[in-house]
Amino acid sequence: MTLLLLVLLPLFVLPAPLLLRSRPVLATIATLIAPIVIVALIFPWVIPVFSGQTLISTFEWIPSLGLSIAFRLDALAMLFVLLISVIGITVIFYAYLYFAGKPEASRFYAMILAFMAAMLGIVTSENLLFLLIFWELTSLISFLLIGFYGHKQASRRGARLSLFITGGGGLALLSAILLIGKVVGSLQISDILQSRDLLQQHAYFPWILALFLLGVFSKSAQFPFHLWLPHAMSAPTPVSAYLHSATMVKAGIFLMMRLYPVFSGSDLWFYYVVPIGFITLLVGAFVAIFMHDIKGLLAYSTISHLGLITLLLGYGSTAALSVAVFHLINHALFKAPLFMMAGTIDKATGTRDLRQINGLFHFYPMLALLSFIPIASMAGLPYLNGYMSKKLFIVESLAVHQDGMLAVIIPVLAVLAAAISVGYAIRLFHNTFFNGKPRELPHWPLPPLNRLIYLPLVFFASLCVLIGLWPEWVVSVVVDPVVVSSQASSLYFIELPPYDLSVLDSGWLTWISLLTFAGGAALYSARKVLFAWHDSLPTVDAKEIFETGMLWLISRAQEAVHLVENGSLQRYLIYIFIAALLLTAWPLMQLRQWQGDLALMPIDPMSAGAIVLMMVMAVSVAVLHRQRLIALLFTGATGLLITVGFARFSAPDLALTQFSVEVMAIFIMMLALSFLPQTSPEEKKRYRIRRDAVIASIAGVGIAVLSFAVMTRPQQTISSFFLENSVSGGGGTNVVNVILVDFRGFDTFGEITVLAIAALAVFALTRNLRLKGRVSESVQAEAWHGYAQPYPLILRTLARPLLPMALLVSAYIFLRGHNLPGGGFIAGLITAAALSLQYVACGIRWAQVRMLTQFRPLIGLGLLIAGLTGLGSLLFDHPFLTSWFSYFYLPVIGKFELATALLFDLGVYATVVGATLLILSNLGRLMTIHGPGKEIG
Amino acid sequence: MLIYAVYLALALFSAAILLCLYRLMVGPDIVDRILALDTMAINLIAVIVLTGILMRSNVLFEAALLIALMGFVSTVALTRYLLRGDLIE
Amino acid sequence: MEFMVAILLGVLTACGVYLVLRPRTFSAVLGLTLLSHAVNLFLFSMGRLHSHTPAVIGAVDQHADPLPQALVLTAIVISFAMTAFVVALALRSALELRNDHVDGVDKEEDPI
Amino acid sequence: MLLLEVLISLVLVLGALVAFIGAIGLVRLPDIYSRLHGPAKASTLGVGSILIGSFLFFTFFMDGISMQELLITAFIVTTAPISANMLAKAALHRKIPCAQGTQNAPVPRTDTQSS
Amino acid sequence: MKRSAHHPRKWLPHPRFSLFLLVLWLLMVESFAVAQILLGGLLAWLIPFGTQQFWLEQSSMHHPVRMVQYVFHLFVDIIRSNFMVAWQIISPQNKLKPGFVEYPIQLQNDFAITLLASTVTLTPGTVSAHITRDKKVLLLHVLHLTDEQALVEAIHLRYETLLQEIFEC
Amino acid sequence: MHLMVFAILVPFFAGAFLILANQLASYLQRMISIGSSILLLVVALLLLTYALSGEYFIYQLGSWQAPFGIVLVLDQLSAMMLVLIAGLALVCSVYACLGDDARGAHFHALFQFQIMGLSGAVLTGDLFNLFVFFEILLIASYALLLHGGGRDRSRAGLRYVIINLVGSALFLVALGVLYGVTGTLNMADMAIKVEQLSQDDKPLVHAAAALLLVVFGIKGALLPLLFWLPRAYASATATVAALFAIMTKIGIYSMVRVFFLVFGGEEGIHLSLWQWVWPLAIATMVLGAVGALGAQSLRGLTAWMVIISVGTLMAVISEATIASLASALLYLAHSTLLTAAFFLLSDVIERYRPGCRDYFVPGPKTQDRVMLGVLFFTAAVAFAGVPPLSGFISKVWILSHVDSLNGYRVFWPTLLLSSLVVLVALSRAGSALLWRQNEQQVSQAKAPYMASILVGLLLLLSVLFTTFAEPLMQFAQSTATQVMLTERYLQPFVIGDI
Ligand code: NA
Ligand code: NA
Repeated sequence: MTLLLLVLLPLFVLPAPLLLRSRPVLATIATLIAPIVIVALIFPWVIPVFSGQTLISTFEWIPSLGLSIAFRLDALAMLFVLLISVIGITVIFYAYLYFAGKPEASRFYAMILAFMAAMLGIVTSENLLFLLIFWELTSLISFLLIGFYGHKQASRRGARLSLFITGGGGLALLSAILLIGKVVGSLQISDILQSRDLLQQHAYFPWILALFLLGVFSKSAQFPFHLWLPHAMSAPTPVSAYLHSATMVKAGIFLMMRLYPVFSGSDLWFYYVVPIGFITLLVGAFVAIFMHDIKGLLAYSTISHLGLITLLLGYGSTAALSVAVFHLINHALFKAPLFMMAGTIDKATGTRDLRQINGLFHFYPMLALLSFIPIASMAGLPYLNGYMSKKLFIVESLAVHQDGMLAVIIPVLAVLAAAISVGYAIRLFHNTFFNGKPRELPHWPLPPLNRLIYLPLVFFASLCVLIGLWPEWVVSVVVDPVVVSSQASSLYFIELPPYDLSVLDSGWLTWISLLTFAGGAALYSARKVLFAWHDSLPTVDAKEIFETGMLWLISRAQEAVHLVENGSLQRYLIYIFIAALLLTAWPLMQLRQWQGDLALMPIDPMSAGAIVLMMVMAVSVAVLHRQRLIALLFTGATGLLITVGFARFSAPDLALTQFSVEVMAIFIMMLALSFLPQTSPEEKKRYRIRRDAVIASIAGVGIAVLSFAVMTRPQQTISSFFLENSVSGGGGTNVVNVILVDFRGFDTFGEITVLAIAALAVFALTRNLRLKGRVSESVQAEAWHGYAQPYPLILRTLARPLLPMALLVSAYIFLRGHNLPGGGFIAGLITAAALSLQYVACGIRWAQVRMLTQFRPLIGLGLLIAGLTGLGSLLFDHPFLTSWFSYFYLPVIGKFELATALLFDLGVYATVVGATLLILSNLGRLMTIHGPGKEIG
Repeated sequence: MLIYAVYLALALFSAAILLCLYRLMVGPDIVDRILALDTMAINLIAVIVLTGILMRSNVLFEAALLIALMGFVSTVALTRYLLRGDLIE
Repeated sequence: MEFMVAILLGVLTACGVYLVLRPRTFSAVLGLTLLSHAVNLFLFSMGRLHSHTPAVIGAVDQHADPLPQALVLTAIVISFAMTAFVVALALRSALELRNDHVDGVDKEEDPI
Repeated sequence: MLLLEVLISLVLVLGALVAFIGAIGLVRLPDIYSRLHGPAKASTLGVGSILIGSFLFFTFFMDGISMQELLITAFIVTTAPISANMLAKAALHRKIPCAQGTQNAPVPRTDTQSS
Repeated sequence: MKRSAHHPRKWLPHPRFSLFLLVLWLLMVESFAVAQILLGGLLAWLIPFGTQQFWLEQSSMHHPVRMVQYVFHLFVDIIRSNFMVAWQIISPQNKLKPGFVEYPIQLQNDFAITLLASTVTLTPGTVSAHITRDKKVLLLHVLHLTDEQALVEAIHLRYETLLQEIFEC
Repeated sequence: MHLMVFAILVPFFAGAFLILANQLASYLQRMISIGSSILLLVVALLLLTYALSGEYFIYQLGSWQAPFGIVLVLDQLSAMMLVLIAGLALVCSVYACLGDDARGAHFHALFQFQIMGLSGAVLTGDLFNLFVFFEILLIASYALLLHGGGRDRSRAGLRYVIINLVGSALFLVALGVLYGVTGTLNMADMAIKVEQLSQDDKPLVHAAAALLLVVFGIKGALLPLLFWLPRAYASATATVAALFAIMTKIGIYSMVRVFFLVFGGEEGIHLSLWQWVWPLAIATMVLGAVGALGAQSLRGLTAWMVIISVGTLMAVISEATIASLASALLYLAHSTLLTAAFFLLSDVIERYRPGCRDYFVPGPKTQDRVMLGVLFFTAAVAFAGVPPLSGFISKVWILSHVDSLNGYRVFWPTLLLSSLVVLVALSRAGSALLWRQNEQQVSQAKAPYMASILVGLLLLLSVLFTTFAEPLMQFAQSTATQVMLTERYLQPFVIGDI
């Protein structure tokens, strides 16, 4: 529970600085509470844990994923908790000085607290997936902190670069973790630590290790993923000090140490890790020399040291591991104050350029003095902590048990790296505090420093000295327990090798040490030559490369997408048709019997003639499609013939519906055509015509085959039920109609909804349509002269009595629909046709004002009638749309039937009338001589 | 005899429809085509009625009525369209 | 007869598909109309072909499969609604985009 | 009854013949204005006869009377003049030339056009 | 059109037309059962009532008997001229002398004019092509025009005078 | 169980009433719309509680026995989809009232009908009825897509409409063949009939199934049938686009439903279809990632993210195991909510950056971006699959359930790399939309609080999703089991006793 609290504490405190935005001192103090309380909380456990005790507490969260809220506090975790909280305290304190009361400090505090929680989560997790959550959180918070000054381009780019690299690494780590989980069967670290052999012998091991290292290397800025770290320096300096040198970049190291018992000792481990560590060590150090940016220099130095620690871990020996742990502590202790120094100088001088910053010793002697110790420690000067780690590093490098060239190359490179690091340390110190006078500093004269800055510097400097003087103490109290805890100690007892921890030893090691100093000094003195040489090299800015790379990638991506997604409907349709053809062709190939066993219907000449005619019509439409009106007429004729076909094959209802719908559809298309060009332009690309003709033909063949195959097979259907129950259960003899309003009334219910929506949609579409260019040439005022009259007399006079007659007919067709072909739909269309005839004959406004109702309410009414009729059955606890009918006998009237289906059909009727007229009138409205005018319906 | 008469009539009407079709194809003007279509619809009514006699059922009555009504409405609409370039108003 | 109907379906489909692939909205609308004719007829033919057997109880002794007919009826109405909508949309886009190319961008000729 | 059958047959065949001739007119006649006359025949006597034949058939050979045919006849007779009128108007409006030798032609004649 | 198109609704706007609709209904349903008469009556009242705004200016027929005579004339003429035209169509084309005739209308009533024009169209051989805006001239197309004046007179005597009597205009 | 039909009727009656009373004051229309959405959510949640029993509930419309009448079938999957639809509908209908609804006619009516179509498609147990509901949701979506007008919408709308009309034609053909061969329309009955088919008839049903794959592939945006989507979604009004987030999922739902139920029993058909789907799904993911990388606006990016999610879903589902389906269902819910949140968020950002819309260009200097920043960051974290939000949970679950060899070799890298691409694209988007500012312009736009709260609500769901991941996973697991083991679904239909 304490451990959970440990992680949650910073989050609890998080709102405090945000609320205390206007009170910087209070905000700082509030923020400081978190790390201080953490230290206090953890304090009782320091001694037990460093004495070898391990605390584990687990809460279930998502067992299906193997994800539990599990904490583990052993020496390794304890070391990191201490580093995180103690350095955290100093960094928060430093941030107070850095931000100097600006309100953005509270935003920073909030983020730092979130980060602290995440970091604590990483180091205390017992569950790998749980760990990964915090791992990714640190990446995200780092992203936000690097982009702290988001209005600056450099910040944004640096942030995105870091997110790209650490995010990608996180994904690799995720896959590694999931694979580990698959192999081990658990994601609890305790379980995994005991599965060393299982893992190392598994076929996935190379992949697991590679993915794992990809994850940790990206986080710990190992070559070539180191690129993000220098650009992270655009973050506020406290961030650099905390995240990018002391804590977050060490998360990768931490995880390597955490799983060290599982992975180390394999050859693969050595060959993956050592080269990368070495390259990182050397590249970091080498580049650091040339950095003019003081924070850049420190960043590359950090990279180099991270490489060093990685390298040590790669050696795989217990001794090397303990040196790595030792150096990890040392690096945190000397790098954090250096960043603070850099930040202080930056604030004071207004620049971080070492070429401008010179001779600051005269202005800030105390700062120079306090900075000297960490710098010297970094260079490895005796009696300071850095010296010890450098010496041990060289010892371990010599101790690597490798044959051949490696036995020579590794030590030589180690010495070289040490020399280079001496070089940049000298440069950092000399260039900052000596080397002549400051040049063109943005702030001049230099402001006095806030003395409080010395406080953290003194703290770190004294630690450097103390550890330098008594390294045995640190090794025995901290390092050894960590190493032991990192070795899955429960498995086997580790005999820690004896260290030669004497500071000034005689012999060759001293000489080597001196050699590194000499080399470093030589490098520094030759800096002019080196800089000149370096300047002649092409400048490589990783974030620029990333940015250009990204832009290149983005434009390539756009091109690639445009290749397929180019906005061409024709092409999309071709994809669809080809997909459909390919997918259906494959099963159809396996059709053994094209023709089924059903006896074929004999061909009679009339039907044959009609069918041939229909084909001719359809082909004519395709051939003549550019003559639009003609094509439209042929389409109408095709529809007409289909009507005949339905009638021929015993579907009178279909024939009626098809016919009236066809007429309406042609009517509507005709309306549209009056706006569109009367002909389609000739297509330039002839090959497309051929291509489309081929696709169309194949589609035609497919449909023909499919239909023939099915039509000729004998059929068992559910339809006999409808035929048997139509009269007894549905109360009607027209089975098709009974299906529509009763058996499958729900389909019809949906169908009228579709119609209503379509009408509403047409209304909405045409509502604000502006007719800037009326396309049809014949729509001109002079068209009214001569033979074209708006409302021809004969038409006008005869259309009016036709209306009531047509309504009577539609009433007839409506009422008989249940028993004979007909029904609400057809009746609705007849009514609509009769009413639209009034529109045609007498004008839209004329007819509009004479309508009993508006169209939209009619549609709504129709839908409601249908819906409420269906709902009525619920009153009798029958499902929706259960129909009721009964035959009655009244003395004079005789026998008659009442059926709710008729009421449902009335809803259909009203909807159809309203929808059809709404569509027609609103399309027609566009063409009034005075323009669209007020909406209709 | 009646059956033969019906078949003969059917054949004649079918031939008439074919002739209409010829006019529909040939044109030359759009008015010719509309005329052909209109005539076709009317001949179609006859065909349907004759089929009804053959079937000895008047279930096709609606079809005939509907064709009459809709054929008329569409002819009017089409010509109206030619007169003004639009249908309504 | 089945064979002829199958061929007819093929021809209707082919013409529909061909027209749908034309670059002008009006042709596409015609194509969709033909295609929906084809599809409706196809769906209808899935109840097999029957002569003189309307599904009206009492009128005749044998009855064609009424279910596909009911389905086609629904399909006809729906395709009518869709046609009306797509026509209005074609109109709107032609007026708004100043051309009647299906992509809304006229690649081949001057805008109308 | 036989007489009636003969009558009905005659009526049917006659109507069909008239309609067929009308359709021939649609094909043969020289201009749109003349062609308008053909369908007028089909609409009236042609289909009219068929409908009357059907009326007689259903009324006398099937049970009950069949008035629906009369209804359709009435409808066709009412609407045919409108259609013809509209078609003629459209043709005139479109200035479709009329046949050679048409008297009082309000639109160009093919002979004048060709000269 | 303005809202003034709305006239006060009448309960039985067109009694004779309603009767006509009732008959039509009974013909359609082919039944004279009481139920059908009631239903037809309801519709015959309801439909004109609902659509009365569409046809306010209904001309009234004054001599229905004359109307029967008119229809008879028409029937005879249709049959007669049908054969005439059939012959004209089948006979060689060059004999045809088509032509347009401007027929001066004397009728005043819109409905009567419409009836006249329809009649002319229904009798094969002549088609009403156009009525001028002032309703004074009916443009006819004649398939075989021999004597223009005779035609005008025939139409006038055979139809227009009758219509004048029927509609008293 | 009349409640089932109310999932369809509530939006229906709301829509119908809104048409009837089209002159109603706009605030009343809004109240009706929101009220209906709330009611629907209540209905959906109640239905979910029924479904949690693990039983199938069958509602016989018109009291007609299946397979003759149409039935609605409620199981855990349909209940889950309903809740998702209703939840999204509620958020969207409220969001629309912030102004989107006034940009065209009849927004709320169309919206309600759209919901009706979605609910019906989810509930129906009849294949033709599914077609009808597809048409309802499609026609409503056509209208909604064009809501607000403008050239972009017309262009995208035309493509969307025509493609879907072709899709509907294919659907009917498939339906026809299925009816022609099996003689039935009820999905369960059809499944039984398909099992009993003779070897001669099987290829026909197989072809129909392939056509259905195309149809659902169009709706569900599977490569190469997805090209209508990016521009359509990117051009739609934010509310509409957010609602559309569920539309692709309905295509996938139908695929799952039909393939596992109707073609699931017969080894050949069902497996060969998934075999087609798998590579297409992977290609969809890749294309989605490429598209996301190249996107120029947040909506465009979101549209491509929809495609990535579709590809991911389909790839996982095509593994056709209970475990993979379970993980897919969870991912489906997550991706729907998140893509919807992004569409709404793009609108929030647009309101905040007048003149620059949601394009990745520097906007005017504005006051307070913290709220937007938090929303965007959370949404990005959640969608990209970065811990600890729903994306991470569902991604991890998916990865741990796809354990075929192809899964490791192809799916894992594709999924992880597409996540990385999304992360990069989103960071680019966020940095362009929220960090970069045009220093010359200053906007006085106030942060849109109500809109932000709604987005925040969706994101809160993502958080809750993480918190209650385990019960959700148990639910998904039992849902997948219910879907895949169809014997129990079919049982009542076999006996014919419902
Ligand atoms: Na019922
Ligand atoms: Na009769």
